Amino acid sequence: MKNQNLYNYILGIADNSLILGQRMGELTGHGPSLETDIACTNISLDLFGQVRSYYQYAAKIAGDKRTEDDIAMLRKEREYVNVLLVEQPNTDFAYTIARQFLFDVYHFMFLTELQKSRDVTLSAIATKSIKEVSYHQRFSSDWIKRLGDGTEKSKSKIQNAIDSLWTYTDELFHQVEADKVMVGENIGVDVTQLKDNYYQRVNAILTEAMLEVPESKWFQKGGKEGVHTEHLGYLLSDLQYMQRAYPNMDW
Amino acid sequence: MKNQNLYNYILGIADNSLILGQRMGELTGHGPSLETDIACTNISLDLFGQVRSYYQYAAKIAGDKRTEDDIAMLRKEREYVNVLLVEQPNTDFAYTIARQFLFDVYHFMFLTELQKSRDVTLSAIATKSIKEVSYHQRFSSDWIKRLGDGTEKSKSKIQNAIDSLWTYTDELFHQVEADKVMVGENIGVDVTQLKDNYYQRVNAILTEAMLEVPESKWFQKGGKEGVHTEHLGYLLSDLQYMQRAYPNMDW
Amino acid sequence: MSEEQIKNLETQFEARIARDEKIEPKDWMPEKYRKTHIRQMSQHAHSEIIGMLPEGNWITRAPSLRRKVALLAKVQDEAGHGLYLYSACETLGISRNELYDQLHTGKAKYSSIFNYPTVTWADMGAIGWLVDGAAIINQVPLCNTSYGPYARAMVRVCKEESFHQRQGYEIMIKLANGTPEQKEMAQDALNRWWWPSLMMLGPTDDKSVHTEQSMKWKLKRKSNDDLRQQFIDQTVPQADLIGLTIPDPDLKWNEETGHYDFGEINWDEFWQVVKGHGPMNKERMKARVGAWERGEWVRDAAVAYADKKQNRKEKQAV
Amino acid sequence: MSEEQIKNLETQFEARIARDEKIEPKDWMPEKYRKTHIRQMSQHAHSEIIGMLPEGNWITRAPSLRRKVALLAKVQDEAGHGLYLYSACETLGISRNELYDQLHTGKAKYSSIFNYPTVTWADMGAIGWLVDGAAIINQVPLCNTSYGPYARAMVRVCKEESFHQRQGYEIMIKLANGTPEQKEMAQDALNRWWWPSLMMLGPTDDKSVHTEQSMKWKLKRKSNDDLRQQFIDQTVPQADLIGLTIPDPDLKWNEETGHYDFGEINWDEFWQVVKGHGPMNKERMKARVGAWERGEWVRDAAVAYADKKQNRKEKQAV
Repeated sequence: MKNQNLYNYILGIADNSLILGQRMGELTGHGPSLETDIACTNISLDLFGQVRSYYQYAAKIAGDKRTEDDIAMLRKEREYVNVLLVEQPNTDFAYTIARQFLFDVYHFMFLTELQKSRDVTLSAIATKSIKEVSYHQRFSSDWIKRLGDGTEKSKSKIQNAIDSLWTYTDELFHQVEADKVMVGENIGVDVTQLKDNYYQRVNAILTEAMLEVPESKWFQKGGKEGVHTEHLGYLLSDLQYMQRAYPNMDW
Repeated sequence: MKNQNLYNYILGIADNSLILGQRMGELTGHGPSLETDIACTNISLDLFGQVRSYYQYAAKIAGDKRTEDDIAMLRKEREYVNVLLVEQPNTDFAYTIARQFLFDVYHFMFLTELQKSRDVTLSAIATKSIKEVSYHQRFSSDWIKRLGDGTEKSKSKIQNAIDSLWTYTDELFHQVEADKVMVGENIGVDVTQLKDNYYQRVNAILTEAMLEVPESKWFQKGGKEGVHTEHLGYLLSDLQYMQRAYPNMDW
Repeated sequence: MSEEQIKNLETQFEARIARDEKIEPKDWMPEKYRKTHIRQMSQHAHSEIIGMLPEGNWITRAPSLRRKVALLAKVQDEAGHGLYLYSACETLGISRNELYDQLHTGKAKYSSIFNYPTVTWADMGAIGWLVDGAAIINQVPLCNTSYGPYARAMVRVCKEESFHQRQGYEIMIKLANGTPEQKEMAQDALNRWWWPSLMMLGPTDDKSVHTEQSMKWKLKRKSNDDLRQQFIDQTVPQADLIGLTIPDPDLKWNEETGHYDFGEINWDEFWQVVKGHGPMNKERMKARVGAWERGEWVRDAAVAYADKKQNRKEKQAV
Repeated sequence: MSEEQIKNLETQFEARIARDEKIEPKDWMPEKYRKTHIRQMSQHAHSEIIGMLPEGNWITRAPSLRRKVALLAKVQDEAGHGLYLYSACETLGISRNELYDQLHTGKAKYSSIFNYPTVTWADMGAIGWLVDGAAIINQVPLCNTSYGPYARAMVRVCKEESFHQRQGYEIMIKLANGTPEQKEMAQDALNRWWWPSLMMLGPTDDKSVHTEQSMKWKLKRKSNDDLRQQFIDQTVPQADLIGLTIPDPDLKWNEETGHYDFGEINWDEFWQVVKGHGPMNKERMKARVGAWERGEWVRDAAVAYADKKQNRKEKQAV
């Protein structure tokens, strides 16, 4: 492939949306209220829409026969490079919201910068996506506040979810080789520069929501190198089932 | 295939053990006590052992290149002919025990008859398996009694599980075409003859366990024709994952 | 009010409906009109909500990204339909929680078709093509029904349903023109969904209750048997076109009547499913009630938060 | 007892151990001996129990029936080992529930290696080959340890572990001789499990506590560094034999010492995982505690049933 770094860089962005979209899609029909059900389905829909744009572009760059679906559904687990955060399960609505919130704040900052990419396709996808992600961020932040400043029970549940998922936040700001090369070419976003703002913004909302900001300084990583938690394998069995069981067919 | 009916007949027996074995295997490491954990793993192990004997025989009858693993892991959902009972999920330990009990009583009666099969391989598998299944039956019956005659909570949970799964018992005694042909050839067991004894035995143990015998006369069916509940698909995604993702390899 | 006054109001009311005027929430209406509408509209709303489950079952396993996006959008539309219909229902003075309660306790019904399992991807095609197809035939006349909020909700619902129906048929076309395995999958789905879809149009006319009154109120404009015939006449050529076979050996074109004759429907199965003994009745209610119960603390938190916010505003205002 | 009497008993006790006599549960023993044994044996038991989880993760997805059966049998053996070891521990006057409580509250440790995720099937091979391999090197000397019940449990455990180790290596052979994808999977697993396996043999001798006392009691017969060297010397040729590469650029045969030299171990990572910050520490405890809590009503029922049965017997006896 002529531009393997760009290809890898796109997957690094898109895999996050793919896996988070899949997690949100699991909830359809099972939400705590009709309104949240619609919102979660909508987030899933937006994310998969973005995923298609990214993978279509990646397929074009690859320049061989591979399609968006091949990229989405026919890689091995070790080839998915999403951050560990997005693959964490829907333990309960608090985990779903905490995961979404911790990702949305990053996602919004990331897309804001990606709009300035020298790569016009990526810049265009970012511009289109940021409107959606701005809504996601509002939705998840509002729920952080509702749960944090709601009842004793909801406060304890959302605090617990934030504490558990906190360990996966640092990885958002790690760089793999392709990231560094793309930053050098003014195509990629230098995520290391987003970190301070990210924690400021997250901490501000948690504080407004009457929640404690976790103090732990121990973080997990591995997703960006394809070493995932044990949750991802099961998600992929479902995601890939049809493409694996019925190879080379049109749908 | 020369003997399609015998092949289908074997699958009709073995698929039950395959799917129930898979369900019991999910629990390994997650049981309510070390002793029950070992017992459930052991049941899974026994069932998969039986499955191998049956599918190896089926592969021989098919007489083409297919292997036991192809039969176990490379069929489509609509081609699995296990009864609906065995695919029901491990909702909690009460469901696990109730499912096992309702199957074990049948399984023991079935193998008792299968020992008399004119087909020496099936008869031999039955003779080997019945010792194991006799232990399964003792284990699940004992737990029915412990839970039924234990605490208020356990009684209510096991009653609820029995009530929910009862609807899947009648299908054990349905016959598909291959069953009828094999009965006619003195190879297969006439399951319709087992029904009265089955309910007598089940009812006796439920009564001894201080439980109510469900009165519902509405039963579900479809598994033997390959029309399953929505649970089976997810079980198959995991069961088949490796064979689908890495086709035609030795392990 | 005297009996005479009521009689008078009723006469005016029926006259308005006859003149095709819309009845609005604040208008006077007979109690029976209100109750019948609550029953029908809520049943419709519940069907949208329960209907999310069989299709939701394939979201994580959709075979391509394009299909996954379309399926998500479709199920989201159904949730949206539920939302309009519940709102329309609330205009008649019943709360959403009361409606949910009726659903969760089994007091209210929903369309029985959703008590069948979705066992292959092709079921997403069959549901769109057949189930939404039958639903549209039931629903299009309701765009002109007498109760304003219901009629307006139905205009929107029908527009989207018709899109879903085309999308479902398109899935079937793709499968029917695909590999032998895909074609088999499509035929199998048609085999399993055909008869339940015919049953969706309701019991035969001689077994149907409420019909006359419903006709007058424009809650119903054709009989069940007429609707069923319309569905069959419309669907059979669509199956022919893509080379799929309707699983009815008695099905044949009748030159004389200008309609298809068709085989006997297994009404025992229909009533069994209606009574709660279908393959998935228990599972559907378990999923629904489970989601509702697991969501209680979330809804409580939202209420508590809104109350606190309101209190703070009031304090600031003082 | 006077201090002198105790001193006397201690001297006799140490002499018995020196003579290679076994200490049995009813024998007198120093409190420290008892405590040290409870700590080590329970840690070993807990490791067997937690060790079921990473391998249990692949039971539903094993690639062939033969491998599935072998994996089930292996994990079942581990549960069995846990059972003997807890029983051996109980002979020292501590109950199983107390031991579980220590595990579930994080007071007791278990082998850190189980805090890494099993991400591919090849990890089943790597765990058997490397993790069980390292465990055997730790455990074989314990077959001659001074405490009778522990020594006897270890005889049985070691026999089975050695079978598991061969089974694991056999999985790796198959993969290494398989398709390029399979070989890559095997190499990747070796890359991920190699260093954690070296860490399993414990901190370097200068950082290790309790060693001298443990040597005397035959709870330990070689130093951690010696055991580690033995493991490396044994494993490197096995990797060579199947064409896999140990992920250590500094690894080379040293003619002079007759051993392999190897690169520096990342002890920061080791201590991080020991302190609970490994990739899976939280997940493992969540799974364990979750199973225990979900199982409470089951255990309660078993106790209640046994009590009722006992009461009935007593009543009949009266």
